[in-house]
Amino acid sequence: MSNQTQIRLAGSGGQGMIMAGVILAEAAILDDKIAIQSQSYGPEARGGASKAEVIISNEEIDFPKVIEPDLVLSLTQEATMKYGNSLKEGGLLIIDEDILLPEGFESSRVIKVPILRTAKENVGRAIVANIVAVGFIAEFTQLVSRESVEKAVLGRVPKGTEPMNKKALSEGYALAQSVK
Amino acid sequence: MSNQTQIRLAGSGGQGMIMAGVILAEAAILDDKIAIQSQSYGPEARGGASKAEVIISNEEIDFPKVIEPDLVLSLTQEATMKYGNSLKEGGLLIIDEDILLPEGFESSRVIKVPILRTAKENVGRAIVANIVAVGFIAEFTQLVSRESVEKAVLGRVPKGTEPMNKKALSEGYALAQSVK
Amino acid sequence: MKSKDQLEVKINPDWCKGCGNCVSFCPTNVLAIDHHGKSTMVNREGCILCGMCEKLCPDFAIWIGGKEDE
Amino acid sequence: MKSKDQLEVKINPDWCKGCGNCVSFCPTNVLAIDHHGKSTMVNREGCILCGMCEKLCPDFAIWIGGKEDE
Amino acid sequence: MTSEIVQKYFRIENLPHIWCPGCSNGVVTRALTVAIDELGLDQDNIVVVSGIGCSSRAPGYLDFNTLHTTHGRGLAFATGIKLANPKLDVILIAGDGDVSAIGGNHLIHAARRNIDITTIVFNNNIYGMTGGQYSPTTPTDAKGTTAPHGNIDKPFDIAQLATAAGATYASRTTAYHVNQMVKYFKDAITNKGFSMVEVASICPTYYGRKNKSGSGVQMMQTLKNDFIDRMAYDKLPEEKKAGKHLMGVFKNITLPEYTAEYQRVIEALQGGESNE
Amino acid sequence: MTSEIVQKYFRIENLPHIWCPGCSNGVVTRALTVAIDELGLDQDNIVVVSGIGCSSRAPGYLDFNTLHTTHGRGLAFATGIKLANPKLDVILIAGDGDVSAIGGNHLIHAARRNIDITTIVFNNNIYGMTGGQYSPTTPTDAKGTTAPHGNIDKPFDIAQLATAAGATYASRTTAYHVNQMVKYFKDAITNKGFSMVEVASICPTYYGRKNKSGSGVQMMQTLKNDFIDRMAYDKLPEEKKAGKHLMGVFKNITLPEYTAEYQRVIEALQGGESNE
Amino acid sequence: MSKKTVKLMQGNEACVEAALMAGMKFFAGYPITPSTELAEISSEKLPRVGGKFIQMEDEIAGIAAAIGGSIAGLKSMTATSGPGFSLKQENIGYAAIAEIPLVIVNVMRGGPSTGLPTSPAQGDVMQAKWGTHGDHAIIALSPQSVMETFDITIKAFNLAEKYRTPVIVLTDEVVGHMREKIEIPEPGDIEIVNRTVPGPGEDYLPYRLEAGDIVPKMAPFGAGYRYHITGLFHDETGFPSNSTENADIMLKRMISKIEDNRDDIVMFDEFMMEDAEYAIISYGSTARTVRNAIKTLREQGMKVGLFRPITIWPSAEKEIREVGRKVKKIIVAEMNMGQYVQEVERIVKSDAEVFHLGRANGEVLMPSEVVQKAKEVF
Amino acid sequence: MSKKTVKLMQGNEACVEAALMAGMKFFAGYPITPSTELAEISSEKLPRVGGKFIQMEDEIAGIAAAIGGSIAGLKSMTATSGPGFSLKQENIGYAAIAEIPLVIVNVMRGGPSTGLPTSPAQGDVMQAKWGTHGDHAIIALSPQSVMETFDITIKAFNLAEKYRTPVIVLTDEVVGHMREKIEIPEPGDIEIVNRTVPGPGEDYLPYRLEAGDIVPKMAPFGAGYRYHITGLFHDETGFPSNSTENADIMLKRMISKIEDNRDDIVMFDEFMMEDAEYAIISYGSTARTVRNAIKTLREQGMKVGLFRPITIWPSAEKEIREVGRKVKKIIVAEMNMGQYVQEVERIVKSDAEVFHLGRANGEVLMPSEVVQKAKEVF
Ligand SMILES: Cc1ncc(C[n+]2csc(CCOP(=O)(O)OP(=O)(O)O)c2C)c(N)n1
Ligand SMILES: Cc1ncc(C[n+]2csc(CCOP(=O)(O)OP(=O)(O)O)c2C)c(N)n1
Ligand code: SF4
Ligand code: SF4
Ligand code: SF4
Ligand code: SF4
Ligand code: SF4
Ligand code: SF4
Ligand SMILES: [Mg+2]
Ligand SMILES: [Mg+2]
Repeated sequence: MSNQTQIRLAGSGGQGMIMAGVILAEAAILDDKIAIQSQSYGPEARGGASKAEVIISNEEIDFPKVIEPDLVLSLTQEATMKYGNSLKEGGLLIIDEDILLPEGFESSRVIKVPILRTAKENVGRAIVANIVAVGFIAEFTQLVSRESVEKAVLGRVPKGTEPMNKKALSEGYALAQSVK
Repeated sequence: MSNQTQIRLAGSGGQGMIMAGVILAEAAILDDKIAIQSQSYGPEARGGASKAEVIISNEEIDFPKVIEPDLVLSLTQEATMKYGNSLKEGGLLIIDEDILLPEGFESSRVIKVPILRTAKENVGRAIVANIVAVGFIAEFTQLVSRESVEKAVLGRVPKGTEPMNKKALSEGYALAQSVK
Repeated sequence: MKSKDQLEVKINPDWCKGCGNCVSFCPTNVLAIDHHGKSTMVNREGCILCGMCEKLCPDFAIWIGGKEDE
Repeated sequence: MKSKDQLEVKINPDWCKGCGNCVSFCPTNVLAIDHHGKSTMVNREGCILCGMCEKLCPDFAIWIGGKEDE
Repeated sequence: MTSEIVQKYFRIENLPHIWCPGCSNGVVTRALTVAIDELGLDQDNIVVVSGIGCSSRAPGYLDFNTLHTTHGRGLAFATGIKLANPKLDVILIAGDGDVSAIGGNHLIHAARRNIDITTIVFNNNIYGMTGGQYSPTTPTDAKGTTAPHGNIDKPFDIAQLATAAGATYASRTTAYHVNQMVKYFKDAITNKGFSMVEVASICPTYYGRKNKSGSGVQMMQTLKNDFIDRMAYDKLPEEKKAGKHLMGVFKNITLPEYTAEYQRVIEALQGGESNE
Repeated sequence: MTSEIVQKYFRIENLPHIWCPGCSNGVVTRALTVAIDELGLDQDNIVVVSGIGCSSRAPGYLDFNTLHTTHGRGLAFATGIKLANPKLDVILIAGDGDVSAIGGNHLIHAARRNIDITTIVFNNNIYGMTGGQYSPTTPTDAKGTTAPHGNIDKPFDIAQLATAAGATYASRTTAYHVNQMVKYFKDAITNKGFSMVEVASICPTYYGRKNKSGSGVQMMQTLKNDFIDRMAYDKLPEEKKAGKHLMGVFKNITLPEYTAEYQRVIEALQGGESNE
Repeated sequence: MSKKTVKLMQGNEACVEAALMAGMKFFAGYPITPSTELAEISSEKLPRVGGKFIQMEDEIAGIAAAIGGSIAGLKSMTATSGPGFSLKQENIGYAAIAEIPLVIVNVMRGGPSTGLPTSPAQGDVMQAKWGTHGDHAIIALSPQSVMETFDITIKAFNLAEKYRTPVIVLTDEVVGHMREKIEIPEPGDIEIVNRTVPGPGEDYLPYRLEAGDIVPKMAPFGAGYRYHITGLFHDETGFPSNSTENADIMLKRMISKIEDNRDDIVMFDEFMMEDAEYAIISYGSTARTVRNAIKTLREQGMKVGLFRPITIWPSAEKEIREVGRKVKKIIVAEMNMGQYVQEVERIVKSDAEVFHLGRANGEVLMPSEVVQKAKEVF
Repeated sequence: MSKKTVKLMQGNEACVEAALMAGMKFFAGYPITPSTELAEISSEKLPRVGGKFIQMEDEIAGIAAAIGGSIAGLKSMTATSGPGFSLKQENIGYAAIAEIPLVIVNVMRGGPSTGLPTSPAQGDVMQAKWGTHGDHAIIALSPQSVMETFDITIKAFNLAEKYRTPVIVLTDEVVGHMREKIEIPEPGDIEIVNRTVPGPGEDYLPYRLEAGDIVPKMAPFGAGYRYHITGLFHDETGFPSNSTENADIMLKRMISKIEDNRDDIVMFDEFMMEDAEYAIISYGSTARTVRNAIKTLREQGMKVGLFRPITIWPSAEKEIREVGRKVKKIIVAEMNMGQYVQEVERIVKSDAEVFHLGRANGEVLMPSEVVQKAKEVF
């Protein structure tokens, strides 16, 4: 268990957080690690907050669900309120820059990062915020190799969007380096 | 068990043997006896041979099916071949006059009675053969009172056919007296 | 194919249920129900081999067949 | 019933999902989506209180109501 | 001992059948074999499917690949068979209850898909097998064991329903009109798409008895008298139209057939290789 | 904070609803309350029934007697309610999948009986709730998650199907044509018999995305452009007919209604005493 | 002593007779042998008492309409046999989770599938409990005679209304079709339970359990309480809820309303059990075969008794456990390949050795077979 | 060692992947969460390999068409979740009595009724055995991981064909939707069983068991053997038979072909059972929770082991009985209100005390709950 990293990615229905989770898990597998990815499934996933979860480990993962995440990354206010809690002691909450945390919100470590703005301004499309987030997490946590992440991204994104997504990934890495 | 009389009535689909069974059972109940009536139910009951069974007893009847009938009455050849066997030791087989019993047909006591002809000729309608049969059995076995049989007949036959059925019943009684 | 004069109406009494279709719809009225309740040919000459009886017999008990087939 | 001058278009931003129906089908083009992604009135004088926005809002987030009701 | 056609296409060892005297099921079933014979179809290639009911017992007597399924579901099974092996000639035999009560949904969907299955409805306006309950085609005011006070339901026009749902061939005839029936069966089987022939039939035992319709012969006579071709009907003087029922061909068009369309998809994806 | 009509007929505490941005379900559901309001019906006397689907979530937001049943079975539940207490105004809300796929049989039978239930179909041509599988109304060649290579099925014309089955009122409108929709709802509810209003609707999330139909607004625009009244259509020059869909009233007749007929039976048997 | 009407009646007839006396006002179904008489007689009699009968397009619609009738406030019934019972399963679960009173009669015949349509069987006993998906509690009763069919049907309606739950009457072709004497009590002599409805103007939450009530009060649609019913998990308001805590509470209440009231629900009968060293457990018509056999066995000096569950589900756990402790060996005799025997095995554990006697070939068990089996294993 | 392809895959994806490798050429179904991906992926992939996918009008039609596909000679599958599984019950019995090979996947979700449609559950475990009317035998398998979903699906097809029987794959929302690493073997490395078909010109009786065969040979329709299939009891010829002797023979053969081959069919797994004093029995995704908990319990010095049935039906009677004899106490952990625990109770009798840990509120069991329960009762 100690060997595991539990990650939760939260956002709104259309933001592609599940894809982000899949990419992280796939990168881990490419790195010969063990990974499980799962997501919340519910009618509310349609419009409102949605989450994807990834567990990355060096050994077999028994229990497949995230209980206390080591890291939560959230792109919207609503998702943050819903899924930002229950972090592991000492866990890290990464939220988009505009999100406000209410008083008394339990989280030892919070960092704000301009993920959406980076996607919009530096890549030109808000829709790649999920890939920026992947880059950010990969670099920040060093859980997966950049090579594998790139491979996973290119294998999963729609044909024709590869350059844009590669750019988004780089921006994510850069962003992480900047806050580290 | 010794107290029970098990009766089987056999004929072809449209001959009303079930009605005959119901009438006998009902008469027994009117006489404050215990009675159970059941029938064979199957696609073959449509055209071919059909049977109705009645158990009449002075005490509670546990097992509701006839195992070894004390008496079988059959109106057709086919029904006789199908249901005429398995009589109790010493049981009685009553068949319509035209029916032929093959060699080696097991039955200790057989009597032939012109039930169909009586119905046709003396009452004028072959369809009341079942009521003739009821009268015959009632008189022959003395299991049920004539009063009760009459009441049961009149309660079960279609409106308007009462006189004809009463006549048929009398003919059955007469027939039994004649062979006794 | 057999020629008309090699053909005749045949009846299988084991299968006949006596419904009367053949009798009633025979255009030349050459069939009847016998006292066993089965269809029977009562006027073979009158039969025009029209096949109506065969078509309307629910029990495949009456049909036009070759005279020699038995 | 209220007279026309007592009425105005009202918007509930909590329910508005920013679909754009009201904006696109407003015959006088007086609505817009604001930077929070919600519908907003940009030209109250231009509104002819036709009710199109209300009818086509899937979220019951825009409607014509009495000016005084709050 | 029976006719050549019966010897060829029936399982003689299972005859005589269990149907009641005068029941028209035998007439219609025999007519089907005549149609198949006249079309010269390969007996091994024919699949006859049914649900549950008196009429649905027919496949058991027919010497083809035969499938007796669950009540009402015949067309769904048939759809699987036909799609799995489109080369088979698939024919459904169904009662009015089977195909339009419990099986109504499968009927309209098979019709909608225009899958190449021929559906023959033995419409006796009653549930025969279970003893005479009213069916979706029992006329209003008629009696059934579950309509002892007279039926208040309106009956379906099954052939029209199939048409509205998408059948590309639909016709109606009666158990009396055997020549027409054979022709319709042939047309229906030949049509590449969903075809329905509704055969107005009789159940003397239950429908007849409950409704005082007379003997089987009388009921056949009624079929003969009361049904009239839709074209002829239109020409009839108004006063003669009352009480008449329409027969004839209601639809006969060509539209893309389901399994052929599926084959097209397969071919587009893999250049034609299929599993058959 | 919302309009009076919504405050009166919706369960405000359950709003905002779960439907996606731009989904037309809200538009149609609100129009229904306007129709009810304009008819001045007693809110306590209205029963709204649904099956399962996105559209079928509507009853949960409506302040009537509301029943959310099993997928496809809404009309069968509704039939029980209406027959048990004919004084209730019974309305069914259904998706195209709910009422014409799994529920197709209940649809044609409710129509056949002409039971006084108003069925409103939210026809978005897709299974919304389960994520975009093709439905019996998905156009041929369109895509769905289970028709990734293009749909080979032919679509139902639901309103016509209901008519062929026996509906005494049937019409079609779109989620864009709100005034017409309200009028049709009123006519349908007023009709004493089985009534169906098919509302061409949109599912931007699944149908739209899969078929590149543009945003919700664009899909509403398409409804506005492509649907044309059947009368107007007939007058259109041929070259302009292509791609048009018909709306309008397809059937509006009066026939004996099921529960009224049943009441007649009761009265005949016992001189009118009923249990209500 | 009050007057009773004595009649010769078929089991299926007695069932309808009882249903009418229990207050049935709505029947929706689809014909199937050997249950059809239930529909036929209902269609004849219901309109005479102002009730409603409807033949639906299939069995699914049959139970759905019956649930609808119950929601509209009428006591409702549907009836079927094996294949139809399978089709009704989804909506049985609906009635369970939405807590709709309903009586479902299954006149068992030979299965699986179309099987042996006109022959008796007891092959749907486990299905009655486990046939629908998901967890739920169910009540199922099985009569051995025409008279008991009458009594049990009354009871079924009472339990359905009292516990707001579907109740299954598991009868079989033998009991359904045979004719026997029955004594019909006067209406006033029969205990009839009606559902509790909210008082006028009451602040009504449709799924709130109020003090003193076993189940939430149930308002008929149209009575002025505008509320919501769903087959989704819901909270006290009736509206769907995804809350896991709520789901827990709700499901536990739904199950415990039945499990905790076993003493009220469980009916059974014993014959010659006082001094029994061996027991035969049997139910429905088969129990009569066993009773007959036990008389023979007793004559031959074997101390055998009959334990007859009348309530099949929830099972008479306590009592069956007692039987297991009391005797050395148990035979479970039933017209199937081994169903209720598994429940008995589960309950008696190692306290007694459990054997099965049964078949499912369309023929009832004969007393002689029971005698033989008893001699073999006891 | 042969090459394997490593992928990250969803359970539902792995199921279709395996089905295709097992030779599936026909899929008919109706969408329902959380099984829908099975239909979606099949619709995409089947035509690419010349197979057929069809979305039917409902679940009943889905299984019916799949049976039809199998009769026409193609390996067939249908997939669903709770409500759809209830609807399929009648035709599951049909496939059983007509002996049609078929794989039915049920991705379990919260029930009863519509219940908790997007949440996991293991509430259809008993239904898998008892859901259809009448007696029959069934095979049901339950995987705990994406990899095992793959393996089990292959196995399901093999068993279906080998035993001419419907086989149920009981997976759940957790396993169906999570993505995990899987290693896909080369086609040549997978054992594939095909049905035995009659040789050309053979004197074919469709339901005659021939020497050396486990089940009668099965000819596809259209191959020149014109025979009859029915859901009625039938004899060797395939034609209906009312004979009680025949019914006996037939039903016994249908049941024993599975019961007598338990050793071939039953799969299970053990973890730390060697020295266990206490056992937890768990299956499917819940077994992973238990495994996790057992590590914790072992760390704390408790000698607990896991017995994991992979074949749910027929149950691993022999092995579970052994477990019962070996340990003092058993917890059965499952995502329901107590289902398989009843089977375990039945099997172990008084040999061990059996406890249940479970709920059905939409949330998976947590390792901590298992630990707590173990500490409480062990
Ligand atoms: C699921 C199911 N429901 C009901 C039945 C009982 N049943 C068998 S046949 C039948 C109806 C028969 O009527 P129809 O289809 O018109 O055929 P017919 O007997 O009139 O030819 C019924 C209700 C059944 N076998 N299975
Ligand atoms: C018996 C059953 N089968 C399948 C489902 C899954 N299901 C839920 S809604 C739905 C279809 C929804 O489509 P539609 O009726 O068109 O409604 P929409 O969501 O598009 O409004 C399906 C297949 C179910 N809940 N129950
Ligand atoms: S063939 Fe024609 S004429 Fe001859 S008996 Fe038959 S129906 Fe009569
Ligand atoms: S039609 Fe056939 S069954 Fe009927 S009487 Fe003639 S030969 Fe006999
Ligand atoms: S009422 Fe009419 S004019 Fe005014 S905002 Fe709405 S749509 Fe525009
Ligand atoms: S139509 Fe309604 S939801 Fe859409 S943008 Fe306008 S106010 Fe918002
Ligand atoms: S019951 Fe009716 S349909 Fe069935 S065989 Fe007899 S006559 Fe024919
Ligand atoms: S999925 Fe489609 S139908 Fe469902 S709420 Fe979203 S847009 Fe509407
Ligand atoms: Mg019929
Ligand atoms: Mg839809």
